[in-house]
Amino acid sequence: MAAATDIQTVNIIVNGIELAVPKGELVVEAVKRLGLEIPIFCYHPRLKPVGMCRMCLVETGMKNPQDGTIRMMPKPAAACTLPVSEGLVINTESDALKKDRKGVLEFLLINHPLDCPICDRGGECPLQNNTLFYGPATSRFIEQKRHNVKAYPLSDYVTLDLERCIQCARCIRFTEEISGDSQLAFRFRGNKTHPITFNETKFTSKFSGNVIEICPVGALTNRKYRFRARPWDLQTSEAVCLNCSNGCNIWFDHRAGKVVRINARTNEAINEEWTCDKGKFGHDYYNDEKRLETPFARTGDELQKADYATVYAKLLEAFHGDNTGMILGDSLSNETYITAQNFFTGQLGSHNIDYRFSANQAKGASTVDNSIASLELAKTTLVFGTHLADDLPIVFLRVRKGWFNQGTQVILATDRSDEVSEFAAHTLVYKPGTEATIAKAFAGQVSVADAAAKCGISEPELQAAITAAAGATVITTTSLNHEAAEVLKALDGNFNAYPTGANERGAQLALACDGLSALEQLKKAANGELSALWVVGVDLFSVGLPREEVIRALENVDFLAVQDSRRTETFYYASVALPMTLPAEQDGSYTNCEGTTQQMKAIIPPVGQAKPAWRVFEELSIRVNPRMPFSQASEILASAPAFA
Amino acid sequence: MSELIQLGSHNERPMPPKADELNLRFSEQAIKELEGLKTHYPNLKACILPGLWIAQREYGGFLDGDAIAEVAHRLSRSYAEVQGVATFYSMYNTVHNPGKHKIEVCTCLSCHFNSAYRIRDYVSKKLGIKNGETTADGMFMLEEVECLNACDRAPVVQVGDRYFGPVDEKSIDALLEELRASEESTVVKMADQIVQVQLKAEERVGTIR
Amino acid sequence: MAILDKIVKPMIAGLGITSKRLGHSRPTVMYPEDKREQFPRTRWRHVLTRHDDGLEKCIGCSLCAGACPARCIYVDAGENTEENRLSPGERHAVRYEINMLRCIFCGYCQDACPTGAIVLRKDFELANYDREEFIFTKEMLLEPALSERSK
Amino acid sequence: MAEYKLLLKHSDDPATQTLAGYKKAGGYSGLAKALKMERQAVIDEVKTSGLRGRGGAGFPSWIKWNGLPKEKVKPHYVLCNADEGEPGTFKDKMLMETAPFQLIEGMTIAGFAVQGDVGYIYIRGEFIDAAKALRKAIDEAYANNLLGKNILGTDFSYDLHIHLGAGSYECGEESALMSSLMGERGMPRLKFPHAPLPTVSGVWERPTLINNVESYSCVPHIIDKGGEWYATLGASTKNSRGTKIFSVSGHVNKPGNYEIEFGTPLKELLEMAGGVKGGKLKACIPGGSSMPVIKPDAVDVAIIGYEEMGEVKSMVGSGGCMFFNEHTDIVMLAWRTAHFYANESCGKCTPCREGTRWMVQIMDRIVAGNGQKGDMELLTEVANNVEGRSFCALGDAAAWPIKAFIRQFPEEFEYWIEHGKSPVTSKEALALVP
Repeated sequence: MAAATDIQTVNIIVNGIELAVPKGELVVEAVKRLGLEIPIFCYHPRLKPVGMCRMCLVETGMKNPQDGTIRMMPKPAAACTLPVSEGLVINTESDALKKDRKGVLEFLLINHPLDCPICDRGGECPLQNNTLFYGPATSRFIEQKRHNVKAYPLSDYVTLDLERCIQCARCIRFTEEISGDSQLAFRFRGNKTHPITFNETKFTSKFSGNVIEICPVGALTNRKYRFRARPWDLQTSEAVCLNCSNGCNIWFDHRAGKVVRINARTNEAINEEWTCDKGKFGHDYYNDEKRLETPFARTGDELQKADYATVYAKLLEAFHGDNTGMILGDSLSNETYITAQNFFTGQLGSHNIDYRFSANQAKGASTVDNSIASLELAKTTLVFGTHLADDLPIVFLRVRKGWFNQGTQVILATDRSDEVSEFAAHTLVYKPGTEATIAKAFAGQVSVADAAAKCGISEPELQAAITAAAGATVITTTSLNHEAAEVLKALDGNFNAYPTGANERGAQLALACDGLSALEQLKKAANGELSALWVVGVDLFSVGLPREEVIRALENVDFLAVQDSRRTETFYYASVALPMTLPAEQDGSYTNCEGTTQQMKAIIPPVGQAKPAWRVFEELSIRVNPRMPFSQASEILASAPAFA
Repeated sequence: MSELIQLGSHNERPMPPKADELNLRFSEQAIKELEGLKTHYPNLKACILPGLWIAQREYGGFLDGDAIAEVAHRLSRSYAEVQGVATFYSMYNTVHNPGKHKIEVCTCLSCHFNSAYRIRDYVSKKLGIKNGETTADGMFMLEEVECLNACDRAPVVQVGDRYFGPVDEKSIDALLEELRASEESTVVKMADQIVQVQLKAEERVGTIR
Repeated sequence: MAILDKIVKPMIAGLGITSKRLGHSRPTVMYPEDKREQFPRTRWRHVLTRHDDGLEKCIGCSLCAGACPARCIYVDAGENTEENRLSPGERHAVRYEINMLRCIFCGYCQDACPTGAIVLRKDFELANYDREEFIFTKEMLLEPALSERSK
Repeated sequence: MAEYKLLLKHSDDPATQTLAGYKKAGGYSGLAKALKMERQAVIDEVKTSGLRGRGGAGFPSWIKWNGLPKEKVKPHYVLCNADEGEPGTFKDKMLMETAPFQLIEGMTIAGFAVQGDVGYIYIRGEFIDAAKALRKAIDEAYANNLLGKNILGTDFSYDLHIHLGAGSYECGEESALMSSLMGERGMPRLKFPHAPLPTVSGVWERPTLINNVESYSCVPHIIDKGGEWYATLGASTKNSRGTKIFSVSGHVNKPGNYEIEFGTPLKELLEMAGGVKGGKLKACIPGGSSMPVIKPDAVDVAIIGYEEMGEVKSMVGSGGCMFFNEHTDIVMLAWRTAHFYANESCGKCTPCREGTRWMVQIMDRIVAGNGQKGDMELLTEVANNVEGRSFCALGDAAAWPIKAFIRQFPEEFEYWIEHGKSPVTSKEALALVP
């Protein structure tokens, strides 16, 4: 980044006030320095300006440097596309401009339906707001409005209403410039212009939720939120998305204790203002019918509702010594990991507490050199063995932003082509299982010809990619083949093995991992060598292990404790089960893939008798060894040196 | 309006076609021509317009979804983008199959004042179709167009790559007879000629007629 | 004389007033057998009205809830389908509840309603024995369809 | 003054459509001369000539030529705007069909002057005949070393391609033309001061020179005979030099292209075209449909020149001159003009997209006999809101004629609104209502 002193400034006059602003800044941004607001529709700070809606008209002029006279231009100009230059004079308020804005709004409204009362955007709609502040009170339009499709289900998540569309192209520019899939485009011209997918096929973008948020009207609305609430019904709280390890900042909108919608919250260091569809629409588990509400204990073949005291007694009876194990999910809070480690190893004396289901998730190779924000500044990026748009969506957006804005050269090596290959300079599609060989080829440990033959890539292609990748910033995940990871880590450039679990990074930091790994525990359990197993916040049937193995493990362990938020498949094998709160129902902190620890407060009340996992561990801990327990999540985090 | 999505198809949307599901129909000549055109421009995007002309010829005058998908695929652009470009321009037949001959009647200022609407109504009555429709036998399509810039010959009618003007009822009768008798589709011929004139002599596969 | 002045005269005067009033009509209404006619703009119990074709006017827009100073209205909306059409257009109210204990009968909901669905009418008998009963549901508020009313 | 055939001098002779014939008629001497000159000298010659853009705006051509970087870093492009779409104009079509070599020579000289690498002639899709003539000429020029590598043995190499549009009036706007050439929807791009000038960053963000067919066609003559000689043409006007082709159409006896010197009275142009047919003159649109209409008294005094036409509140524009006789219904004229702009609006900016359609709806209503009091004021008001607020000049072009029709012929609008029918009762006029 350029140092502050490098920024050239120019002097401009806004409404008679002189000020110095960075050269080339757009007028619409420059006037914000004076606290002025220019009404906009099509302008978006993260998209290239187009000047389509004409809402941001301002009067411009030039100051003569010699005699200081000001000459105003006869026509108003669009503030969203005009870069400032020395001596520029801008008026944002005048009677003529008021009339211009009224005129533009009248034009926008003549074909906009009057269905604000049933529109999901109503109440938080820029068109409503601008009309209120700048628009005409009445319309002189007495002709037939333009009719078009309404409530068109463009995908499972997005509903399109073309009557409401004001053709600002924000959605189209998003898919072109940010997500890169170009799935939306204008069709036809003139007053028939409308944005839509190719042949009205499904809008399958992995970032489709963002177009809903940037739409300045209710043309693109959230299908899952459709008619669920109005903005004034909602309570909104700051939260962190925990559907993957990127840790996007989100607004958590809830009504009467139920989550109804998730919107992106701006954090320049992480997600800017975007979310992926997984995060934006994947909140069903909060309102899941299968939520676990009370503790359960097994009597014979049946799991019956029980109270905490009974279950605690049974747990303390079953767990002690190294013959027991605890498996933790990778999306629990840091507090859970810290207290679990203290309780399980410190009080119960077992070292078998772990979160790793894959042999590749070794702690050693999990280095992260780059923050997410710094990825866009890399000159060359090597994306290795991961499908970024799926595994690390926000990292994907950063890598693409680097390519789009700075011309970062991107090299992709993976087992099938994906979204990254759309813009990658070199795409190497290797045969599954040959990661280590190709990594060694990058390090020069294997000859290019051999590697090419073994991995199924043409030799010149591989050679070109290897040449281009010199000194590249490597991006991969912790689930990459261990051998390949070690080789890539030794290369010249930065190495980033980002974890994919929502708080896998926190687990790495908080857990000692000096006993059996989760995978080893399950193997041991399957052989009947484990007397008790405690599974916290993870459904063993959904971690990618063969079903039979999991069933064998669960059936052959003497005592199975399950602590989870919902009745997962694992729950039905449990000896005892404890209900657990979800992130929005508890205080907690989470560490994302780049190592930023973010706090989250309890937003909605817990379901039934569910408790945060750390509180359960604390309550059990004082039963074993009476002391003053932690009563707040923040105290726990402060006690852990790994998070200092 | 026919150019808008039909109401009522509110069921789940189909998935966009994958690259290997496309039914590619470009002939060898077309592929060669496209390769030639690619050398004219610094990037593939600029070939969208010429590519669509090739597709309009290859797909018999009508650019349906398949044709657009093929152009997009061959030029590595997104389907939606190419469809957006194709629907912007009035000479690409993206909405309505024009049949064999597209009769374009200029009704703009000079032609209007030289009775272009009378000519349009005459054609419309004679063929039994309204503006923007195709006859049942797929022979003719009638379309009102904006200024063809041959105002000295008003009223003007364009059929394929030829202008006719000034026209009256009699010459329209003769023109329709001639078109009915001709084997070749003027819609396809026009697309072909437009492709040919853009190619250099050494790149040309077809002929300029 | 003192007796006459202090007792008899006032009695006669009092009876005089009474006798003057004998000819007047009786203002007291024998409630609940008789009920007094309410003024035309009286604001009492809410009613959710219908269109003539029987469809509900309420579109579940929650504007009444937004306008309500007592925060006593709760609306849950749903989407109309071909099979289940309750109101014209896309949206209808699934739940519509008014907490009559909190309602101050200000009529703002009526002002806010874009379709004229909620109106405050003249039914003032709102007393009840059970607090739960003061939550008026959509079924209670909705006026019967024309066809049912004629029955 | 009579016709002055400079650009059209070859048009009557089909032999000049071959290279041999063109050379025999004096062609390619301009290029030969230019290639021996300094590049800057060529530009200076254009400056001396006082040539102004013939596409409609009348911008001095040499400023564009001079604006391209002298130190070449990126490839330079030379674009020819042959997307002639202005109703009433058909001069570029004729120039391309009858004098293709003149255009090619002009573009080659321009390419030499601005160090161009590739030229593109963006021809309107409908003009297949023009494209065929040009293609034939370009092929011949390539074969004779007048295009391609090392032209005429110099180190100047230049490629010329034909690019056909596909039906969009908007692509005649230079930035929309660039969008279209780059394979996008033909929507206008940001212009100075919102973005760098095309001469610095045009197509593919590289320096680009863009001119009209007629402008390029003037260049061989300017170089051949000298800028000073060219500047003597039209010297009677304030600031318009050279000749201009006018496409005369409408109710005239001999519609066609007429080349005249600047400074010629408009009345003479009408006489050249054989006078008005079918009655007295009622109205004239002097420069293509975008230009404000003028009445006969203005036609009598109007002098053709960029500044001079301003005195009768109109413009030279692209030179599409339409005359209308007394049986013309002005409201129908306005109605059709409004439809044209609504159909050709690209839909990018709000005022043009919505305003043109609104104007059409109001005009439709008036023509259907449902006009209301206040419609004229409303039309003017809508046109005012479009004018100057739109992204490109199409909005202005849509607003000007409507405003001018109302200003010049208010009584006809009033009649339509009051009576719901045309004030012109002749049979011809009644047939115009669709």
